[in-house]
Amino acid sequence: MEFSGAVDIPASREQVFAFVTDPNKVGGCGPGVESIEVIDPTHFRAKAKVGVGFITARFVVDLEIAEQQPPDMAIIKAHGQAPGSAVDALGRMNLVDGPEPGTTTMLWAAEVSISGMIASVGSRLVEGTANKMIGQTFDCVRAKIVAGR
Amino acid sequence: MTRQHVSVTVNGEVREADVEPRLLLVHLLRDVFGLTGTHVGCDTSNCGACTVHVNGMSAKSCTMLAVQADGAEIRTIEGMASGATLHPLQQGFWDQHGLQCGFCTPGMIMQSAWLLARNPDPSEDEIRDGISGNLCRCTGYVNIVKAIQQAAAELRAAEAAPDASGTPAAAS
Amino acid sequence: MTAETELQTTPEVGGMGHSKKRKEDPRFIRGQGEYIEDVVLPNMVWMDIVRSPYAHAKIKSIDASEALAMPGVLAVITGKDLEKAGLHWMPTLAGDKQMVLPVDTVMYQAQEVAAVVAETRYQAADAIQAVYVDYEPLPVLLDPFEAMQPDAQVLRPDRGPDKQNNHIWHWESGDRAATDAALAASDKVVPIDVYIPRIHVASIETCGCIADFDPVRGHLDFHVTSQAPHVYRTVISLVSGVPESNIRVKTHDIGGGFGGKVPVYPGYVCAIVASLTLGRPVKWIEDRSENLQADSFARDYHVHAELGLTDDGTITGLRVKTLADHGYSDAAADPSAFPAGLFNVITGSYQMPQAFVEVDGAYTNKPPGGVAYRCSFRVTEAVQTIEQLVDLAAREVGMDPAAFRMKNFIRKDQFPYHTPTGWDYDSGDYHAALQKALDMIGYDDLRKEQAEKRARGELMGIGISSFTEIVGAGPSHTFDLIGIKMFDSAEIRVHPTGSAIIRIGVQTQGQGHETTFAQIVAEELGIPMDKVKVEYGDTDTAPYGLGTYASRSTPTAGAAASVASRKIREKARLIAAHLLEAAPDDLEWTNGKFTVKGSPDRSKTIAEIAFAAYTNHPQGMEAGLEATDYYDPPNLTFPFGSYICVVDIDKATGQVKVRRFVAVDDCGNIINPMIVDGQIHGGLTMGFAPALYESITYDELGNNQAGTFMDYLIPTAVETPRWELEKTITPSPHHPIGAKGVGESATVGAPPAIVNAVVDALSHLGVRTIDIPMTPQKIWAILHEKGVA
Amino acid sequence: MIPAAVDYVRPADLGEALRILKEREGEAKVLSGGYSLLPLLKLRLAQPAILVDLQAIGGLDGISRTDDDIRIGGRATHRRILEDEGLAAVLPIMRDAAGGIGDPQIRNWGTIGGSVAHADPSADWPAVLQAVRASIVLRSADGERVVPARGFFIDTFQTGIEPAEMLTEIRIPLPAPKSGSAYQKLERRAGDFSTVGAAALLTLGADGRIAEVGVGLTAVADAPFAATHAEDALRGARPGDELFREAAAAASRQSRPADDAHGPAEYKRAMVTEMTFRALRAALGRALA
Repeated sequence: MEFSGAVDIPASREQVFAFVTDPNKVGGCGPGVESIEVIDPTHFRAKAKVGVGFITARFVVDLEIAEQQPPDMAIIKAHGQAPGSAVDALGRMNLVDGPEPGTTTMLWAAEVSISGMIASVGSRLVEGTANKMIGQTFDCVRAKIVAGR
Repeated sequence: MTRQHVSVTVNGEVREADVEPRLLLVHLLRDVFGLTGTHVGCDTSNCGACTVHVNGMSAKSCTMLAVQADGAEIRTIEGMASGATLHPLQQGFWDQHGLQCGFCTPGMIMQSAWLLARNPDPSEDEIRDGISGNLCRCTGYVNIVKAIQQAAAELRAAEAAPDASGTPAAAS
Repeated sequence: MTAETELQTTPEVGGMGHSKKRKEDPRFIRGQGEYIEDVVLPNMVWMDIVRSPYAHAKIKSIDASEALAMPGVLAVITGKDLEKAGLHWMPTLAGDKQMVLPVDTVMYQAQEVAAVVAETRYQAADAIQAVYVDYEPLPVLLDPFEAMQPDAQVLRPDRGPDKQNNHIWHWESGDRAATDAALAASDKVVPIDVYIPRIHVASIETCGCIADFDPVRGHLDFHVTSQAPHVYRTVISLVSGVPESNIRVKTHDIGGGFGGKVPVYPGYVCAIVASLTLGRPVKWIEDRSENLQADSFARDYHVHAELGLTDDGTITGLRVKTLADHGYSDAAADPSAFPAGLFNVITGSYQMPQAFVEVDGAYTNKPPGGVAYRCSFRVTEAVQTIEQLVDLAAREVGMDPAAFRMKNFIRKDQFPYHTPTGWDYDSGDYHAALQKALDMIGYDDLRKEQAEKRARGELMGIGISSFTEIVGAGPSHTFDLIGIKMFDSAEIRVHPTGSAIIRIGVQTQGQGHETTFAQIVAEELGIPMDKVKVEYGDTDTAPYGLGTYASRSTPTAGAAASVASRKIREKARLIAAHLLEAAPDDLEWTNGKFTVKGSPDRSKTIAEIAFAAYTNHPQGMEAGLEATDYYDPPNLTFPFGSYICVVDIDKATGQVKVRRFVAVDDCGNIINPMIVDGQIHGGLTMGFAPALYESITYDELGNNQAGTFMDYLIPTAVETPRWELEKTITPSPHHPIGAKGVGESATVGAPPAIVNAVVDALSHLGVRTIDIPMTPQKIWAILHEKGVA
Repeated sequence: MIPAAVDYVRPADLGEALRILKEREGEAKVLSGGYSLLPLLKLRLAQPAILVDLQAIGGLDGISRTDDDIRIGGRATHRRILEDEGLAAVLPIMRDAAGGIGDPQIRNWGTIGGSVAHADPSADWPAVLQAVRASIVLRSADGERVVPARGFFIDTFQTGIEPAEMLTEIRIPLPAPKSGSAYQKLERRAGDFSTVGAAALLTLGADGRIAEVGVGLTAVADAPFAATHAEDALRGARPGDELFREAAAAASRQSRPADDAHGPAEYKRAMVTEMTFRALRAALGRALA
């Protein structure tokens, strides 16, 4: 599944970049994240309870900043597993000047693969749910940057 | 999780057990009480092989917890015949070749019994709709429909002449 | 008027042709059947299986420490554990091999990765959640055409250095050059592409087993849902090294098989290993998702076929090229010489001057298989293709499909008919079967109705399928499974008081063997069928046999039962001669007794003879009255039939409704008409199901999209048509009782009748073919594209 | 398939149930029939700590009528709704929908409250309740609130029910005279979830025009919704096939179906048009009867 979008954030490119590459900051925006463990500056492990409504699964997710060109671009890889299910994602983010001076537009694209039982029995719900979670994540990123500015 | 005490009346007999709350009713019947006539076929309440009666209503016992049935009257396939006398549905399934591998049969009979209790003279469409929650892979349903029709006629006749000798066992 | 087999016995004896009620039913209707899940052994423990979420991935590590610390957990078995014992791979019945548990790579979604054993099933279910497997996903290869490309990643590097590709095998049949020439010389060549999707037999009982190894006796009792218990015993002995004499395979009652209970599954081997390790009985019962996601699938054939014709509608030849998707292993159960089964029966019911058929097998990241779905070795694929193609050809030469068939059918006087792909059809009368079906359904009136409806813009179609089945595998010169010849067996003992036991090498899963085999003995020996006990499914007592699949029980073991009975009858003749003080040749066998010719008052019944066999047998003769036969069929049998289906299509929604379905079957002589009708009803329903509802599809990552009965759509009583049955009877000339077998005919014959009806309803829009399942969305898309919806 | 460990209570009255829901907020899950919940527990896609079974609480499973509305207890089974003649006489849509849910056994045990609270986008009741402008009664230890069905279904499996609240009743306004209602469901096979479902309620004015209308759609968005564009097209207009086709097309344009095993989005949009048209026609037929 491929998703993409653009978010305007009233902050500088550096501020946005710093936020989204800091696991302790961006971690709080990941869907259902309950804890984040920093392994090294580019590797993190998150525990997350994700789902819709009361239908949830607990995932352990390994995240890696696979590539970065501060403050313009970053590629993040995620590999998460829950009993019987797995999720793999490749997210790419490009930061460009926003419509207003001092703002930044984050252009993002994500390729998400969901495997196993959730993909088998929940196929009618998976795409919409993934799309929504991604949207919520970026809304949260925007809100936190604005709040912390 | 604490175990909970369950007391149910199964085929007229009070049975009790201490169970985990998550225990499925079908496993209470099969694994705890040894009533293995009730089968599990699909796990998602589609196939009806696990159908029993709970307080007179047909239910899929793989989709009900044992604790939900605490205090209930339960009837299973083992409670259908009266000694050597088969229930008219059992007789109908035998006479009409309404079964092949036999795996769906107990659930099919229990669902049919519920159907006939509510609608003693169903049309073929009503029979087919009435067993639409019970899947059979062997018979193509043709002879199941005939079996239910035979039983329905027999039960109606018994109802009309309750004193006649050789009255078949009453339906549920 | 239904054709009937002439009755030779009274209803009390209940030989062939009597619709006797089934002897097995009393236990089933009382809920006293004994299926594998009902079997409880002392000290028994439960196994559950950890499965892969990925269709293709490296296993980096498996951490079972948390699971092992959970209450009741006794063991966790991984591929690395099995590797130490050399048990991580096992042979498939098709001569390929299959992982029991992977050591380093998973090959399909839901593949077994580890087995957990615990005291209870609930504990085992909890523990599989706590086994952490670290995977590294690999690219997934799902399309067999891509898999056959030279640059495709090699999925099975374990094969020899000359096989570093995804091509499993190539198989061909017929004369390529002659067929090419015949098609080149034809007035017209009609091509068709038919994809027959993955489907699953989905018997209502899933698979399961209890492995019970007794370390003191060194003996393994293996209770299992198997259609072929003796083959299992041999395979288990070969794989485990336990002497075959120390292994007993026991089947109990089986809740439907249809081909899905022929293969040996990894879970069985894991349970055996667990029992060998723990010295306790280990039970494993699949849940429905495991069954649908991991058990051997059926079909997945991509067929391209071309039919040559003259302008007057005479068939000149058939050329077929097929790609078979076997998943990551060829786990079919086809005879060794036939990697594509009996697919080359694709020349069908037609006089076929030339034919050439080729099939290639390919590996993909899907579950292994290629087993039957109530079909004798790939015959459904063949019949669907030829019957769709014949309809299309008729249309393209402007002929009615019924008339086209009548013109090209093999004539009654041409049997035995030798086909260009090497089969010798034993007997048939195809014209009579089709004519009966046409008369029953009122074909001409339906065509008129269709014309009127079409003029009003309504969609109605009529479809015909005139199939030829090929069953009874098989003659030992060509048929074997992993080297074991495909004979089958019967062993009969007549007891002193005139009742009998027959033990057979085949295995019922609902076909009614306890009744029909008793009827065969009753027919041959005059012993009332009530007094004939039928046993099977215990390898300690039953004679060796290859099991029940491919409609082979009646053609093979049925023949063995008949031949063994006749051996007994010959001995009985000698005993009767002794008792009657007559020459054996002066005795005449009728109605269960030997009578001195010309002296009707001098006779001995089989019961009297049986008593004498133990009390008063001739000096020099062995006591007892028993016989065994291992029957090696001289040929296969070829049941056939003609089916006609009428459909109405809702233009707005694309929904197809089967209005009528007439089935005229010919399975030769009939043992029990009631049971034969039941087999046809069920077979028709399992032909109807994939035509309109069932299929297993995968998303682009290889996730099974039909992993529960919420999405794998087995028809209910509501959708299933009210089948209308008729018969013709053309006995098999080489079978001792003239029977042919019937279990799968209807599943083989039904789908093309339905497809042809739907295509017929849409043919005026230019529709040539539609792949099954013909879902509403698929039909609607066609109508939408044609501007009708 | 075996559920994960869970606790179970069967409170004797509503007060006790609400107290438990409050004390165990976020951990407790109401069990009302269980035919949606149990399969999820068995697949381990839901793992609540405690199940609060409502079966012993009296007064939650009735169907009654006031001067203004029909009141259906949250624990009323689909079977009870299906077989209520009085209800079918005024709101035949309820019988249409109840008769198409699952299979006979599921109808015996599944409840309207359970289904509504579960909010599966493919379930039938939510669209029906929006079409008939029902209200939903929610109780908690702190009191009661009554919310309109429209706006209640927020998202897939998400409703306006707060964690400590319980759905106790559905209230449906009595339709005005000359009303008709119908539910049309397209399914792949008997017992299947809807591919598309369309619910319609029409009320005709004295002038023969459509005075009021409700249209609800099942399975063609993240949550079932009221097809307001179709309603706008219908309100005040003279009923007829042409109008119904236009309104149905408007409903289709408002739908947001996803591709899945029931079919691609394009097919579902077309089926919204067809099912909405059929529902409107059937509703009109009943209004005129």
